[in-house]
Amino acid sequence: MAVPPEVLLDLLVRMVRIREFEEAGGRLMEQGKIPGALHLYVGEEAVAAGVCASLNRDDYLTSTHRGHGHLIAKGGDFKPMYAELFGKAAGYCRGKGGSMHIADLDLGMLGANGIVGGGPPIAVGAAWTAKRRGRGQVAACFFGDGASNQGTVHEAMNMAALWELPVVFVCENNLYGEYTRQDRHQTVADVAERAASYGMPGVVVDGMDVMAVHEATHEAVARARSGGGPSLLEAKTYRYFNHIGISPTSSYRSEDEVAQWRARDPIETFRQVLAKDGVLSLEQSDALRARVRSEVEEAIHYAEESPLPDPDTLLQDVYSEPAASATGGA
Amino acid sequence: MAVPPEVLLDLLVRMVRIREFEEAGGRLMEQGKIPGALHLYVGEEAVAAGVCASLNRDDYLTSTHRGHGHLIAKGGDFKPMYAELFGKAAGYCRGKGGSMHIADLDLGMLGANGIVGGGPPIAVGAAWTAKRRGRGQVAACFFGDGASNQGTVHEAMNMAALWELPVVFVCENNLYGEYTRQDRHQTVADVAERAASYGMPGVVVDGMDVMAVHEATHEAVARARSGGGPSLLEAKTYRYFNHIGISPTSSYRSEDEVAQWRARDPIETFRQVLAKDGVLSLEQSDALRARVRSEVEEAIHYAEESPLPDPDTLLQDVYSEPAASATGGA
Amino acid sequence: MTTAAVRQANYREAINEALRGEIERDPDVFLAGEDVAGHEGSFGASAGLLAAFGPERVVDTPISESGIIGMAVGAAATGLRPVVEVMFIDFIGVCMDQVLNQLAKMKYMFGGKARLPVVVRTTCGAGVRVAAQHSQSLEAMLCHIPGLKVVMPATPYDAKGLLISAIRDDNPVVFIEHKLLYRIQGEVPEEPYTLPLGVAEVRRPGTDLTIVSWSAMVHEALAAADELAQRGIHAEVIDLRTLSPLDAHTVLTSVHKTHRVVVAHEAVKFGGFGGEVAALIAEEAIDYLDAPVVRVGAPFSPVPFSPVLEDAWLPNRRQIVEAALRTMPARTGA
Amino acid sequence: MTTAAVRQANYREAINEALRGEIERDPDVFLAGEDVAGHEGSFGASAGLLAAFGPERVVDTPISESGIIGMAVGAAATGLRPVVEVMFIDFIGVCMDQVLNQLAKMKYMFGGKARLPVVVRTTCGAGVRVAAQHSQSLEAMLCHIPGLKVVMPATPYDAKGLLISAIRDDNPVVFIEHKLLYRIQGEVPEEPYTLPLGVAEVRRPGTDLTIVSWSAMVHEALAAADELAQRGIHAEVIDLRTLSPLDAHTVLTSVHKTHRVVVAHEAVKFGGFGGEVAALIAEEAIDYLDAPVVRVGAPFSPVPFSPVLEDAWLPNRRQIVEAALRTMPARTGA
Ligand SMILES: Cc1ncc(C[n+]2csc(CCOP(=O)(O)OP(=O)(O)O)c2C)c(N)n1
Ligand SMILES: Cc1ncc(C[n+]2csc(CCOP(=O)(O)OP(=O)(O)O)c2C)c(N)n1
Ligand SMILES: [Mg+2]
Ligand SMILES: [Mg+2]
Repeated sequence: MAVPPEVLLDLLVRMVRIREFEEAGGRLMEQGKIPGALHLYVGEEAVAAGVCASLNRDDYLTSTHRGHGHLIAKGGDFKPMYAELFGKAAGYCRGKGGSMHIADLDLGMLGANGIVGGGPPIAVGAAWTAKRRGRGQVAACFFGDGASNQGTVHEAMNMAALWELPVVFVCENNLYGEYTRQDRHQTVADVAERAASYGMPGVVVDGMDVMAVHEATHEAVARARSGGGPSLLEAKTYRYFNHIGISPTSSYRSEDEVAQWRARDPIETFRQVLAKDGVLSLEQSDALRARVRSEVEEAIHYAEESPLPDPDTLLQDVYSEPAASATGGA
Repeated sequence: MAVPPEVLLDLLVRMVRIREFEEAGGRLMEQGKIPGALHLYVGEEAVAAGVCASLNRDDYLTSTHRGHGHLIAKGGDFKPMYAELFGKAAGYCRGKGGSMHIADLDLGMLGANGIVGGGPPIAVGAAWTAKRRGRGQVAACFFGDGASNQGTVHEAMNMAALWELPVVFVCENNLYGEYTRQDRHQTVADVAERAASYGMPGVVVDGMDVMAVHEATHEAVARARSGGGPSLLEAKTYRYFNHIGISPTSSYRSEDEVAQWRARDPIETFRQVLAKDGVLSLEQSDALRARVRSEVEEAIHYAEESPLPDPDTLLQDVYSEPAASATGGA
Repeated sequence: MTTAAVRQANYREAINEALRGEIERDPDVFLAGEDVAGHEGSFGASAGLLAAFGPERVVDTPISESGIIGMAVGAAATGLRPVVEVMFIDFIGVCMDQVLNQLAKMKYMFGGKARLPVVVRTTCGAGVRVAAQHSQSLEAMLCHIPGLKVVMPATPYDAKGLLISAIRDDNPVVFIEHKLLYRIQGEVPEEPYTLPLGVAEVRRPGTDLTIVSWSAMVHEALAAADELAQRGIHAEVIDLRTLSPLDAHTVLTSVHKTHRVVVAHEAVKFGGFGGEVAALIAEEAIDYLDAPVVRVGAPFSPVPFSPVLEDAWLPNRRQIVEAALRTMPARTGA
Repeated sequence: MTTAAVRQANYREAINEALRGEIERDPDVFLAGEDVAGHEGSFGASAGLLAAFGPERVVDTPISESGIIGMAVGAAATGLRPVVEVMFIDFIGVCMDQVLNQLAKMKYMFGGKARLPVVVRTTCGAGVRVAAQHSQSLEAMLCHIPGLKVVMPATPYDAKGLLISAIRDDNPVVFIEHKLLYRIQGEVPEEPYTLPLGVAEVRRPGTDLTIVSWSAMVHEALAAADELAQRGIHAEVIDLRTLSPLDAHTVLTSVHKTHRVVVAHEAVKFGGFGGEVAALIAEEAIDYLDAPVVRVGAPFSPVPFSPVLEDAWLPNRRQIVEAALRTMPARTGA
């Protein structure tokens, strides 16, 4: 696949945007400025970026508890994202969802999800709509290695395969479900093997290599768009930080293991490739990063300054109706 | 496998017992004498018989809504079975369970189950106990082709494989889930293919051939007993009657299809083999059938005559305690 | 309701007409569930729909209830109006997460930026000898979930009008049909009509006592009211029709008039929705009460199989009459 | 409770001691759940247990809640005594069928011929900014299920004694720990002890008003009682501790004395378990009531993320005080 330079650049931008957003968000959480818990995507950027680069604005995406990266890669705007994380009225969800429920339906991003395995059945529904409309839309469905043992994932894959729905299932295999290593939660090494259970293609891809993810997705998306049905893509990847927040690691995995994966950092690797190939010099990618960083700072400033939700909005948005009828049936 | 004649006979007896029990039960249901709905096992006898012949009394079994055959094959007694179907106090469940919840824990039969996919996670638990005890017990887990799309089946197989539990998963693929043909509920032709998702052996076997089922189970059970972990056995079989009751069939499948499967009747085929091999003459198997039939009649008579439960037992058995505390917490 | 062509139809037919009319009217509406298409539904409610609308609009699914509800959530969030079936409400546990955490909460979690016009049709109720896992009335669990509406029609007329409203509503509605009601007959206009969700119906006016009920139990309440009338006690019978949102106004207005209340439902009494109704009255109308608020509901056990036990389990008109008498002066004085 | 070595411990430690003691005492007891072993539980409640008892007794599972509960059902029916964990009660929907239709009903469906000594430990509650799917209080759903017991301890002392009892009980018990309580301190004897399930505790005696509460809300009720005392109103605070079976006797005895009741819980008010308590009183003690039975509970919405909204959502002592004042003569006359 000969990839035009603007696409290569675009992949790098998506990854850098995720990295900078997440690291700053993580720090704010540890400082107690962002309330609650953030599941950060740092280390896994190549997956969201590589997948979403093949998606159009009107394609759909279901996400996980680790959802910021997916939203950013799908085109999410830093300002309403941080505002949401801060619990502000200007947030994507008016402060009601927070990190675990961040969503932008205008981008087809059907929400981060606090329920492991919650998203895949929803992706089936979105793909059903896409198929009915016949405009070639697809739905990308992200889930983790841990989630792959949840019954809903099985049900969703079976339904998508049965109806030849345009779903690209993307298993982000970061080797752990919380603190449990993959070999202690399942016997197969490759989740992609499970695709055979539904007669759909299953592919393993290096999730630290954004081009590899992009290529594999490109194929899967093309097949889905043209009525060829779903596929399962498994990206081998790694989260740098702990399950929650930015503290580096803990007893469940070795410093060594982390270091080995970090040595294959998807952003660093890719920017070296781009420099070598003359697409973007290292100085240029440094500048890009600096630009993104200031965009992050600006967005954080915006979010910090923006007003809290009015407590009177508490009972709005429960129902699609005047708020009066949203008070417990009475 | 050289099978001793008493084992061959035993297989035939199990099948004939199921057939006679079910046909008589179905008639009683259509006559309105047995209340509610019976899901009959007629046509599928070779599966339960072939599987249970490898089980010991202290092995476990989880079943489905179509559970009579499993209980009979595991050694169930006609009298408390019919009594249960009639809703009598002498029933296995004191009349509280009926067909869909018939159980005999003394035989390790952990209940028919009204929830499609309800049984497999329970089999995992029984096998956990078995493994902990270390006495070589196994758990057989029956489920249908339709059930194979339920998330619980996936979860149970993954857990059993992970912990190398002694479970023999038996998919009774009778081609339909209720009125929906297999190719309209899943894309794979062989449910056994799904075993690979859990790194366990998956075998397809002719479910109309009791010896084939028996042999395959024998192997799977031996492996499970010796610590080799679970396997998935798929038996291709067919139910002769409708989803419920004994009315022959309806629009969702052709008379022709039924006739083709009936032509391979597991009992008739097997008794011909036994006759040919000089194990049991046709007259002898006729006599066997007559004996079973009169046992059925006697059991029905017993059940019809036996008393209804005392309505005062209504609130017993909710809790393992004096009935007084079983009245809604108060 | 003044309608031109009022003719008789049963509850099943009423449901069927509502489905047919809405699938026809709105190309975004589709029906999905286990054996709803080829087999036309376990209770025949989708008879003829596959033939009329084809497999894109009337969809047989695998036995994957979580997948089915999730499919509805995803399809609704992207613009369609799914009507999905969970064959028996007893199976709601298989897909409760998708109902509780996805369907009901998505709109709120997204700050209002989603529309979830989903109807989950399901059946409830005992009395047909199918035992503990096919006979429950679990509406109380669903009423406790913000974001859902819960509808339980008692008559063919209501079934049609409320189902059409539910399908046109932009919110998730759980629509619960009692299996013993499918064959009851009643007046059902042929043309489509809507009935407002959240509005109870006074089925029988009375002055001495209010009986609040819903679904099949409404008919027991009416029978009890007949019996009470023979003793000179005039009971008002309220059919809630929609449990969430609850029409507190109609209930309280009646209590203000009668000063006595029986709440009757088929579900297990302990923790049942009758508690909510009784608590509402104890909170809002206690000064009007001349007697305890008596609840009639099933005892605290699973539904037994044996007919003799199931009949003993099932709440009925006799218990409603007894409850009513408990609220009457002669008794309350005791 | 007169015990020799009463020392301070927190709620988490109390849970941990109960688990440790029971796993040690009874070889049939084992603990299973997501990250309960290597990671020692999301809230640290199983600290040290894997090291002490090994992976056969303290078991990390895949993320398969239906599988986990089913495993408990099967293991219990065959003779073991599983204690399994569902990390947040919000996830109960993922495995509700195994709870509702298998665990709770197996004994009854089998005519009594099964013993299901299972404890399902889980956590509830809002206030830690984790939004709609990690903050719920769903006890009402579980209390409506015959066959289960439901326990919600409010103090470290109760947590230990009730958990030991739950593990030794031959019935399925859902044991719900409030996440805000893990750090509260209290007297906890080092040696094992049991507390009876189904017995409420009068946390503070009073004469003017009864406040019925449970779990974390008990502490709000006690704070409210302090405030009320400053106004000369002496509230009795009842901690139900076990919701099912409900200790109706203790509640009614108190109401007979005080004639006024507030029921306070953190769960959404509509359809919540407070309805059951209020209905009980409206049915059994109405003649003793001098005021409406007032319920305090969360409003009818999912739990919002933003702290300012979540704090507005959470029921608190102020609302309990206001509710109490609503029951007082000056107000009821209005
Ligand atoms: C139904 C459910 N069970 C458990 C959890 C708690 N939980 C949150 S994230 C997580 C691990 C998920 O692992 P994986 O799917 O591999 O995703 P990762 O965190 O590695 O991205 C768990 C167990 C949950 N949120 N939902
Ligand atoms: C959770 C659940 N969903 C749906 C049903 C209704 N139902 C009962 S049997 C059945 C078909 C099961 O098909 P299969 O597993 O192939 O078993 P078979 O009847 O063919 O033996 C269905 C859908 C149920 N009992 N439980
Ligand atoms: Mg992972
Ligand atoms: Mg089948």
